[in-house]
Amino acid sequence: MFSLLWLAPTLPLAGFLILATVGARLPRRVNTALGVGSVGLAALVSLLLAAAWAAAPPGAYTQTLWTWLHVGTFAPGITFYLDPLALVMLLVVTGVGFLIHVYAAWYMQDDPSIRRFFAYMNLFVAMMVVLVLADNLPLLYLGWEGVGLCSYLLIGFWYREPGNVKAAMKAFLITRIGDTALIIGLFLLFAQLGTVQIQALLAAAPGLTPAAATWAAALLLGGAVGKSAQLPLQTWLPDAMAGPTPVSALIHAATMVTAGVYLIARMHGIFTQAPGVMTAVAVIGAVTMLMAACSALAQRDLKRVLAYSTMSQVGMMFMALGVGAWTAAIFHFMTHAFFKALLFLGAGVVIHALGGEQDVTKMGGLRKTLPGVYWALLIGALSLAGFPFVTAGFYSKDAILYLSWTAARGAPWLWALGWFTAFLTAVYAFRMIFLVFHGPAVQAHPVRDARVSVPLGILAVLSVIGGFVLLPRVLGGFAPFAAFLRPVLPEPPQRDGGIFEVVLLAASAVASLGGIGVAYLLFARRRTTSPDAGLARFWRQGWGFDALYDRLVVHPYLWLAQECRHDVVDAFYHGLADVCLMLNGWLSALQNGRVRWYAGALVAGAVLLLALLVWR
Amino acid sequence: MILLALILIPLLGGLLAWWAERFGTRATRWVALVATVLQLGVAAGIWAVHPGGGQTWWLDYARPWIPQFGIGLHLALDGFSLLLVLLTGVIGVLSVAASWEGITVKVGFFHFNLLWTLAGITGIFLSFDLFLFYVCWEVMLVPLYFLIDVWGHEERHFAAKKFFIFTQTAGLFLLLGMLGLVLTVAARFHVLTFDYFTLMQHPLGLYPLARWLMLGFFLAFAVKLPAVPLHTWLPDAHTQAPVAGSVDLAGLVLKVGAYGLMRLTLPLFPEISRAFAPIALTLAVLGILYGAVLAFAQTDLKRLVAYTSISHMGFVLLGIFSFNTMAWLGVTIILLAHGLSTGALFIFVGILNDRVKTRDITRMGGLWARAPILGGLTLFFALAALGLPGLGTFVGELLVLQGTFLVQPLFAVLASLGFILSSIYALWMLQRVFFGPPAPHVEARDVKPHETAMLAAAIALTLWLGLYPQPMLDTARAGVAQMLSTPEGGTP
Amino acid sequence: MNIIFYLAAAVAIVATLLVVTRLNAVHALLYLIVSLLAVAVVFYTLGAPFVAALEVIIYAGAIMVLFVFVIMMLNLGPQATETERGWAEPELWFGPALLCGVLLGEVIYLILRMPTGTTLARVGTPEQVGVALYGPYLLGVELASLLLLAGLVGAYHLGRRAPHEEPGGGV
Amino acid sequence: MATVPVAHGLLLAGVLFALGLVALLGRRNVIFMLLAVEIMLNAAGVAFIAAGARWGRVDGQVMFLFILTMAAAEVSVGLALVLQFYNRTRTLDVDAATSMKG
Repeated sequence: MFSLLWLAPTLPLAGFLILATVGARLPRRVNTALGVGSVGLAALVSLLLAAAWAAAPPGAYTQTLWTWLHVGTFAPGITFYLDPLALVMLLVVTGVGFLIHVYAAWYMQDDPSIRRFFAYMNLFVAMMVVLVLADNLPLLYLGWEGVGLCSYLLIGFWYREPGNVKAAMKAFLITRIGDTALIIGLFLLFAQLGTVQIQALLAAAPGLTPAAATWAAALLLGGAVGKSAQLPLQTWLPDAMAGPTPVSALIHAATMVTAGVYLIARMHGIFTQAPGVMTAVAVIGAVTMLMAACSALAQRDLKRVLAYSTMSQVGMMFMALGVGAWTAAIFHFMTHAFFKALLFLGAGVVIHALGGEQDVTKMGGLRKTLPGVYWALLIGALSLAGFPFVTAGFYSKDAILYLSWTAARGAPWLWALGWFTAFLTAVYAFRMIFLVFHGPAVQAHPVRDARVSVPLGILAVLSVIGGFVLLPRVLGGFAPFAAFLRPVLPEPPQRDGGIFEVVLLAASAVASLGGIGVAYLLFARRRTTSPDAGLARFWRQGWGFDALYDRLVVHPYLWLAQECRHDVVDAFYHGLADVCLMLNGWLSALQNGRVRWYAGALVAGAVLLLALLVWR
Repeated sequence: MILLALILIPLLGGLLAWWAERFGTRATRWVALVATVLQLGVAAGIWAVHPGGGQTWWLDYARPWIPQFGIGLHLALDGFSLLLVLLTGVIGVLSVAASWEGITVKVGFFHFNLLWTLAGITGIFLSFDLFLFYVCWEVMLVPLYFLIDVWGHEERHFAAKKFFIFTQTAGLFLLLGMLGLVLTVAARFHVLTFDYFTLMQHPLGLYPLARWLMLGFFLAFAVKLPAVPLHTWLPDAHTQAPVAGSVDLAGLVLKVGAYGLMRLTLPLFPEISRAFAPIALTLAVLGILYGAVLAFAQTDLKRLVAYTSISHMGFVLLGIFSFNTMAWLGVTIILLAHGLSTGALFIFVGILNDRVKTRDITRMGGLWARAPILGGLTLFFALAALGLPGLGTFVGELLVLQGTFLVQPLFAVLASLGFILSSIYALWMLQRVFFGPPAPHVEARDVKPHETAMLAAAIALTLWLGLYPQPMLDTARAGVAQMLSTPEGGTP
Repeated sequence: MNIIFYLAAAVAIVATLLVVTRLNAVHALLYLIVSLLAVAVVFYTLGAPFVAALEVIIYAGAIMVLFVFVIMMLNLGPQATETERGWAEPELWFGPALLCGVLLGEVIYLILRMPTGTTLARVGTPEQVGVALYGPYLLGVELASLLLLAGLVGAYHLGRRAPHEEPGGGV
Repeated sequence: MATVPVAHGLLLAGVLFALGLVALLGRRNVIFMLLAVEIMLNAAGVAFIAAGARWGRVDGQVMFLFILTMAAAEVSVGLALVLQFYNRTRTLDVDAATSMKG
């Protein structure tokens, strides 16, 4: 049964190939069916694998298709490695991916380039699966770059708009900076440990010198930071919302953006050797989480609210990784994939219903026209805000908050930042709900389609029940998720909870409920709009990072390119040529065509030669 | 004997193609195509029937030529040379196909020059006598000069002269170095010979003059490669050459520089080259970054592609002067992959120029709407240029950088910045040409079938190199190891 | 005999000086013939009677006749003399004269510095010259004949007025 | 028979040569330049004869014969050139021939 593993990436890849080559000759319906179906089959394969795993866990399963290249001990293969962590990722990627594909079949139904859309989407799923199943770092890098490429192509999908293409370029380039750090990390790890196989690296990691471990972990972190839009490489994510909404849901919320989390969790053996970098991970996560939450609060564009929210939630996962709470991070990744995909898909319906309007301040009262979407988004927002005891978001967030204090690497101030972020999260989530669905009603087209309601429904259910797989100890400690992942991801050493756990649990609940309450007061009762100045403006523009990078990096580079444009080195050769021409001018002036002049020169030469004889 | 055939096929094919012009240009084109396909077929045949295994020299052919001076007609073939000969065959076919419609004047003479250039290049890859090497070097250059000067674009005369002056000066350095080497060896060991293997058995070591001889050998090939700051002939030549000329230049002529460094400069002067490595590595990193920055700054599409070549050849130089097998195998892959992908990019520019009658990217835009297939194909090669994993260039650069990192981590890290800069220019090019609102007054048909076929072949080969380069690596390994096996022994 | 040498030498120098300074080409030619005849005498005094005879016959005779023919063909009249006067400006002469003066000074210095000797009165009969010519110098003779042939062909080719050429078409 | 010091013969040759040279450089008329060339060739002949007489060998005379031959060839070609030159430029001014200017 596990030998079917190779189908998981191959099916979407085949979908891509068919769509890219012969798709032009096929009708739109067939193209759509191909695009959705290939991912659906991949999801089915994943489910089969999961069922097989549940029946008889093999520990880990490795499948080598062929040797990619082999030079000495540098021998990455096209090899897939399935373990519990990879399986969780695989299920989420293909499962959520399939739901989003179904939704996209509705969302993109009128787009003339639907074939191209599904080709890119299928390629993305294939690459993401390669990423999570990769057995060695070069193959992981292949998937890593592949998803980056698809992200680029899909952000710039509507290429006629120059702004979209610019956003796509920005996303690719900024993540590429991180990718370069990642590949240098790969070089370093091979140079130190003599292998690129991930499991072998993890096994050999304790043999690293502290300096090498720190460098390697820092470089890997660089890659993760770029892909997951964390400080200081976070600026691309809000602009990436230029892509179609299913893209935002799949790539920029559920899967690709969390690849950094996966990378760090996958390579945790290296990170545990580098405590300094672990702290850096936690701090980066915490700061990003807080800053992004503030920005989300000030956004007017519906999708940008969700983008900053994603950034903030991924920051929370990073904080979890930084304190060693690997399982909690992956848990939050999973629940986040459910509710954030749900939110994005719902937001897509809203935008569609309003004819492309994305400004939340111009929306309102939509719960009458779009009741189904209202409920779906409400569930999503509740889960995002961590509504106590019934939503998945509550349990995953609480696990992180709890460990951020009580884990050995945790600290009260990390918890405090997390708690405050959770509060802000509730505020902005319900600001969105209240502004969009309550208040005075605006004109909208109702949407009724199974391709919308089924994915939304499934995701809504998952957003609720997805949390009951890892309950805190005080609520019974039912934790099959942690048990499942334990062979791969160790539990962090932690202090004994006891009553303290109850207190923290209550605090989380308070943050969530308090945030919702504040949102109700501010936005449901009064419909406060943030002013376009001061702090709100600063937050809305993402804390001014774009302007800063423009000034520090982009403009100097453009200046440099402009200065060098005509190849400064060539000036030297042109100078050389000019000198030659000048000498030529002098010499050709001597060549004046007069016979007597030549004869005179001859005589002068004779005089000189004889003079030599005379003086000798 | 079969080695001689590899050179003679294009040589005679060229004459025949010229002569066949009296039966019409179609005859000429078909003769040229048959000759290149035949050469490719022979090379592929050698590869197919070779049993594999560890032996270094696959074939050897030696006849005396001018025995008084120790000059012989010595041809030999190892796996490394074979791969480059195969590349020559592929690029040859591509360049004949690429000029199928573009070249309309003096068709016979054009194909004569094209095939003789190919013959010269093949000869360089097979010659193991320095004198013969130099003869082939010249056979390559002169027809190329005509290709640029007669069939080039608007500033072709300038570009052709610049090309010729640079490469001829480089050839002069090569000649001086060769003669100096031969005479020094003759003076020290009383063996007057131009034979590569005999010279290899008489190492000069750290003999004082050897430093200058090595410099001569280095400069000659560094101009050809080209290494910054000796590169300025390349943008002009690439820009002004006809499509087939650009494809040849990028696909093959630059490879000759790398080949020369790997086959001659380093094995003949191992100690001095090692001492020289820091300078060469610095030049390599400079080339990678400088080429990428300048590529981004260009508005002429061909010039842009030309500067990307400079950037990529920086990786080649970096790998060569890292002195280890991994980097050298990476260089081999880069040579093959860059030949294909840059050659294809030039074909694409040619197609584009044919459609929109300009190479100025500020006057293009939104072409995707008009020519989606062309866009998709170009996207592929732009991605190959920026080093996307799974495509040939990446495998080469990965091995080069990893190999370099083992011995010179700092240079490898600096060179890795090229990944970032290369994505800037590649995406910028895509954006200016294909995305954005469609430019007005641009009528663009999509690709024709034979153009698709050419590019599809290049795509298939690039993917092969990117996903399963192992056959190439195995083929090249013994030869590369042999070149690296210096008195001190190469780093594994 | 000595006196004859010095006398002839003086005549040669004076006649040559006049050749150089004449404005009329025919006059210059006549003075040149005088100079050549004087040199022939010098040859005789130096013990080379055969060469003296050749000097008179070929140089003064044949070659000078060629000049005369050409001058006649060009049909230079009195206005040619006027043109020549216009060209003979002092500043035009100054540089060459100075240069040649220096050269002559150097030559004289070198000649006077070298170990001297005297000439022999009689060194070779025409017979001896002939033996030398057709003995060790045979190759030179052959080459000279070729040279003459080339001169003949060249002169014929150049002297022919090409029918399609226009006068004043540039050299 | 009394003899002449060889230096005197050579001096005569030198003076004649210098005079010819002055004429060659100073005059613009092609015919005069040819005449000057003749003077110089003749001077060279004098030097050969004097040197031959010094050593009592006939080689000097042989050399003079060669000079003579050469002079004949030179004059014939040179005069043909003069004619051609005059036909084309309608002048004998040698400075009119500057088309080889670099």
